[in-house]
Amino acid sequence: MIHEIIFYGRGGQGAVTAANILVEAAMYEGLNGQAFPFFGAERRGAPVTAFARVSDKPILKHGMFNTADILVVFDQGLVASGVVSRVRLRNNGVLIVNTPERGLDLSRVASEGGFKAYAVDATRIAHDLKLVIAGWPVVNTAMLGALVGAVKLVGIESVKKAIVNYFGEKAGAVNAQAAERAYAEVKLVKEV
Amino acid sequence: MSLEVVNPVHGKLPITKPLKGVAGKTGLWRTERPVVDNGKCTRCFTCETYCPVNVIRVEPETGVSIDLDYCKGCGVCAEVCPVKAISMVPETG
Amino acid sequence: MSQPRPKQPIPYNMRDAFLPGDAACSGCPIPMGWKTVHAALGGKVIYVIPACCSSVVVGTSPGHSLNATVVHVPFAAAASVASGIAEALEKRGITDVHVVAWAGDGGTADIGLATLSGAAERNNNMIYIMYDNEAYMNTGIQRSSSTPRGAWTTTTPVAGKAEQKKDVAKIMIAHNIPYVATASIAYPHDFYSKLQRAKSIKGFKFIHLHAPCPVGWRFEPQYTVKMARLAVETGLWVLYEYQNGKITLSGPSRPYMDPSKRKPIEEYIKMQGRFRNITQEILEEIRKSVELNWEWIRKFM
Amino acid sequence: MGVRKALTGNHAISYAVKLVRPEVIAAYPITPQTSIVEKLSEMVESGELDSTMIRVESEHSALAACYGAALAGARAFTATSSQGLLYMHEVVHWVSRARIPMVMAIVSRTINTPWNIWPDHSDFMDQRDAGWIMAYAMDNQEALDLTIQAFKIGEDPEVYLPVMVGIEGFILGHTTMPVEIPDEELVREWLGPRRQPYVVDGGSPIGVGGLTMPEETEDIFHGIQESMEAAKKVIERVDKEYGRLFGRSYGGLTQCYRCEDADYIAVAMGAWSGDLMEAVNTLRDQGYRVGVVRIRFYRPFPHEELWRYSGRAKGVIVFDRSISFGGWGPIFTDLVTGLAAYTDKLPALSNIVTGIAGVNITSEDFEKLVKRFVETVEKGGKPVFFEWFKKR
Repeated sequence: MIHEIIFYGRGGQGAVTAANILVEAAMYEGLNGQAFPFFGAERRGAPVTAFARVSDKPILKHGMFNTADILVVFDQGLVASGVVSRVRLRNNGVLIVNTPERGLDLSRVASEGGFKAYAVDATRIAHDLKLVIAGWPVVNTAMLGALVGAVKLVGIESVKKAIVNYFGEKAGAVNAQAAERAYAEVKLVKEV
Repeated sequence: MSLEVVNPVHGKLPITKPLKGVAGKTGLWRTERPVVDNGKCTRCFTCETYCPVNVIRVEPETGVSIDLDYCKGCGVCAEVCPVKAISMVPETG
Repeated sequence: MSQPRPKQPIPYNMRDAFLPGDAACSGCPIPMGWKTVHAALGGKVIYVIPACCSSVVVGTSPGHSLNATVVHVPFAAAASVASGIAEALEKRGITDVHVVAWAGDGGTADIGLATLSGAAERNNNMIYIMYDNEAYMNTGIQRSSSTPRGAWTTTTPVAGKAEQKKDVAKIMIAHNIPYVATASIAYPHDFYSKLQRAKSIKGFKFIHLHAPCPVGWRFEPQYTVKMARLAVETGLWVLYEYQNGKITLSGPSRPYMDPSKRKPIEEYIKMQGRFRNITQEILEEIRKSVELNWEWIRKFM
Repeated sequence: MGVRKALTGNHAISYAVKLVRPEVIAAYPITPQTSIVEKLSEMVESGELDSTMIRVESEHSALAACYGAALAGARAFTATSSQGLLYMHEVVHWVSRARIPMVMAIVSRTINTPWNIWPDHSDFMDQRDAGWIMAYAMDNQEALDLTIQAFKIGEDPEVYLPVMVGIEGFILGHTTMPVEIPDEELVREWLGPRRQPYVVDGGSPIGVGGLTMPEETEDIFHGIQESMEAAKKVIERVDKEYGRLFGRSYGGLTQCYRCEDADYIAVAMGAWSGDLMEAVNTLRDQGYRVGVVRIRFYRPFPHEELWRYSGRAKGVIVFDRSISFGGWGPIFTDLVTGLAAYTDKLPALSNIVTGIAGVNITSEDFEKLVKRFVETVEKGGKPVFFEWFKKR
């Protein structure tokens, strides 16, 4: 079973890193994976996408995609403003949004059919854990935790291990904690 | 690290070895030949030092000898000789 | 301050520099330079030669006239290929071989300048010798940036070159490399001692060798040495060494610090057919640039 | 046994270089190659990799420095893309004609102008006639494996040619995948000592590349052609040896994917061959007997393999990610020429040039194009011979 995932964030929020860590975690579980940035130049603050594929079979596809099984949005503003409608969710897809709200406005989400919407307050988790760099809350690791909380692609332990491998012992521990909290806190808020 | 120089199985290589007369018997290019007066010669080595064809040998006993097979007859030796012991004469042959 | 010079004649081993019968034009200064290089560095030299007269002078396959290793490289690549060779030798623990980039003025001052600059900035271990015959002689006497003002070439065929000669030694001094020198084929002992000094230093060494070309400069082949000497005696070409922020004037040029000791530049200019159409105005400009050059040198002494 | 790491295609190549440990690396930054040389610089500066890094001032000098190092008996590596590759093109020819093995990675990106950093095969194909062995990977694992094998292939006395290994920028270059990194000692043991036909180290005075008369020069160049032919066997042998030692074998000059019993053959090179294979899987499910032959080595060109797989096919469709302006796609041109050497009854042929300048081609696109081709032939129609397929 192949899962195609799009991470939607702003430049500097670490969407590409999240995709890479997911592949690393998939690798620990003997799965195949692919992670890539949008092919082009990115600028800090501008909306960015990162892509991942996870599968139990060899992945032959390499092309970019704009229809995903899972859409992970780092910033609810991107949902409300309709920026995320540049990509579409497949039928029975999953949307995971970083937001303190439970009542999400999903009118501007593009989808091929029904989908489930999950929410997690990754910004609060980041603030609680003092995961703030240059004034920006670091939400990517929390969103990874939320992703595997909502869809059991890989186990949270693998995600935590991959995070520590990426960030090193010290920064890795805090980020792993963020992932673990989001994993526990992510909630299904709406079925469309 | 170790290195093995092994001949290729196919094809020739663009390599050369030091060789005398790569441009042929360059003495044939000459229109004038140097003639040495070894009585005048002081064995100062100036002509040998400058000879652009590397055909002049100065020996303390015998003086200057020139390999005319390859001397191109440029006349530098005659020009630089401080005692004018070398003169250039037209090739007649 | 002057430095002590070796007084002995150039060693006999210069006889082994190359084998007679090469493809140089009559009176060519290039092989004269090789004899001195061989005398100073011995036979364990790897010459890296880009497109220039020397690529033809060494002769045609299956042989080459130089009694050393010769690597022919693309026009703009002498310093970079030499860098690669030098680094590989270092890695292989070979320390008794000298890498000499031997390039003309075109391959150095024009197409190869960026490459030269790169290798100098990296301080790669080589002696770079620019033999300067002041034009693209191999392709038939076209203007280079090292051609002097007023000189006829086939690409400055009517009025002569309007611009002045590029001073590559100065450019190399600006690179803060460990050793820069100028030399002349008329002064092999001076050139020899400079090579001796260069080989004792690790890093990038640059020697700018003045090498009059009878064919391109339009003079009789017997005057190659005379012409090179006149360039020094008129003060047009100054022999010096640059090390650690200081210029040391070399013996043959020392008298000409005093302008009154210099021969008139006309003596040099008038002997060469390439300057036959030179105007009084350009002659004055050349005179002025000679003065400026000496002034510049004095500042670093 | 090796370790697995999640690596981008560029870093997979850097790791391959680390295993080989060439004495000299020289490179100049260019998008999308840069992260190869950045990673190697990091490895060298941290002491992880005992190579000398020459930080050159241009690509021309990058390859020239590698040429010098390789002449002097060192294993040498460089990497570049697009404009950089074009800038060094003169030296590309120089190295192969000197018969000096070395390895260069090409992280493909199209050619300016206009500015465009996205991948197609134009830069790689531009080196077609330069006398290098030209390999192209489909994924990051293969990029690593090919880079290691490239040293072995090029240094074989049957071959003695430099080898370039291509991957698409971004599609592989910046895409992270799990990659198995083989054991360093085993790799170096397998590679053995550096081998080359002559060496420039001052040991004995030789000349390299001096003026040579026409007939002799022709002999030297003809030797390259003979070695290209011999390289076909060497490439296969190296692939098998590698498979035995490291557990991965790809099939030599080409990879055949569901093509043994196929009536129709689709041909492609590079990462998108995988998307094409996906499309073929879907078409097989729909009853179309289609297979893929993936070009792994563009030079020497696998004429014979392509004949073997497509000689009995009803149709062959070739996807080229570059164009010889005024002609057709280069893979197609080579393939048809090769088929003509074996038969005067050619199968139905079609050349699709697409994915130019980084245009994203998906397995759905391939599915549509291959299906259209097959259906046209099945209905007795004449398929389009050449089409530049644009997505809008």
